[in-house]
Amino acid sequence: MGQDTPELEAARIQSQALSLDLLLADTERADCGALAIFCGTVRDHHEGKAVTGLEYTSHIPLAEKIVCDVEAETRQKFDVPVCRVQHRIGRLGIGETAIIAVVRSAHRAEAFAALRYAVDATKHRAPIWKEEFYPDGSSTFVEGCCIAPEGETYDA
Amino acid sequence: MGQDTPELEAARIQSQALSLDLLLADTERADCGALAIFCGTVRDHHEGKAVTGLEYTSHIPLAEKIVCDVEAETRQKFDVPVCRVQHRIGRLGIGETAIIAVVRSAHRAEAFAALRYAVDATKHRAPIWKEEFYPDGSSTFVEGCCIAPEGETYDA
Amino acid sequence: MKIEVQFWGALARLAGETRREVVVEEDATVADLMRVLAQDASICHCVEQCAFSIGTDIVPLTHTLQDGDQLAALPPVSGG
Amino acid sequence: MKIEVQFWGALARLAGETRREVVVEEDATVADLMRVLAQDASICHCVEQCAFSIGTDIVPLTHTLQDGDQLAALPPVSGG
Repeated sequence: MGQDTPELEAARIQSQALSLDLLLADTERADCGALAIFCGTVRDHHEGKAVTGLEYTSHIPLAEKIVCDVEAETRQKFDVPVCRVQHRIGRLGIGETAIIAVVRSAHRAEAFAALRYAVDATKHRAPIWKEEFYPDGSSTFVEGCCIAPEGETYDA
Repeated sequence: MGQDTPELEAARIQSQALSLDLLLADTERADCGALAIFCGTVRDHHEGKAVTGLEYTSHIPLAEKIVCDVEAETRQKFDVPVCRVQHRIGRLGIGETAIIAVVRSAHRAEAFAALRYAVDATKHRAPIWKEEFYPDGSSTFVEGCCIAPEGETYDA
Repeated sequence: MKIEVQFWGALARLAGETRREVVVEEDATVADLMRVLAQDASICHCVEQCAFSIGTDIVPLTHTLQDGDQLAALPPVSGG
Repeated sequence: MKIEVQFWGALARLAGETRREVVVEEDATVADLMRVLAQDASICHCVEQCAFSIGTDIVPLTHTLQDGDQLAALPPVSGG
């Protein structure tokens, strides 16, 4: 598991509901005392406006590659044996899980740091777009981070 | 939920197996887009020695009070609506969960910071003691953090 | 040369389509393609913030295109 | 005065018991109790690192004891 056989693992970008239980079962390790998890769920408001749901779209092959890159970077940078990120696409209701990240390591300090890095890097780099839906039926794409090699992040 | 009715919530110090699913169900909030979780599990080694299991003992009434204090401090300090910590006591095998901490907040940055604070503070302040068991049948209490008001932490 | 550009995210909404065939000069680069796309005022601002990929590789603005290339125009991302 | 002290964690193992009755002078403080306990060489080092609680309150070394008080001696903690 982990870095040894990434090609056999579940998809990083999924249209079905994300399962934390499955991801935990898939990454179990007896040598890791620390497990840090982040779940990003759809909340009922954003910047003061009520939100009824989201739709995520993604350039899936590129997003799969970039999330795999982020996982590998995270494992190397923080020396943690396990880092996995999954992102859901399609239409999501309030409370549904959009992203799960899991880090396992021997000790907790590097687990916390690695988890934060993996989540931030996925959000900033994976080609995934979020459209917010409002009670009046309107919607808008949420402003995001420029991923052009020459570009600058204009909204984190 | 959360800070409103702490007196109705599950015990912070438990001898039964900790359930992440129950704790997540117990803390669900539509206004929180970020969920950060830490689980500390029993690992099969410590400082180069193989470990076969652990036994945690606790001054339960004092530990309950201190963990509640840590939760309240964390909510206030990081302005997060939900922070919960549970610690298991008794004999635990490899891979079993000793501590769970859950933070929910609107955004992820404060969730990460609050989670780390809550776990560190619980480990440094709650009157809980860990005895490690080794393959040869011997055991030892793990060195810890002095909690005397005048004392100093001599091992984090 | 004919280049096919896929539009993603808000760019597809602004363009009113998910792909567009664009004609560029011989030896044009990604920057040249971007300039052609930016002539459409409805997508001009968004195109300037896009990354471009071929297959699963993000390509720099200096990358030279070939006839028939298929590129994805990737506006600022907002996952999570 | 008679004070009952509960031993926790490694302290109980070192002492070979989980509670001990200790006699201290009238108006003795927690610091005085600690000095009496530290006369037992088997627990001396550990006692010096202990916090003391009465009920669910950790009490400072300056706290004045009363006859019959029950204290918990809490060695360095190692939860998690």
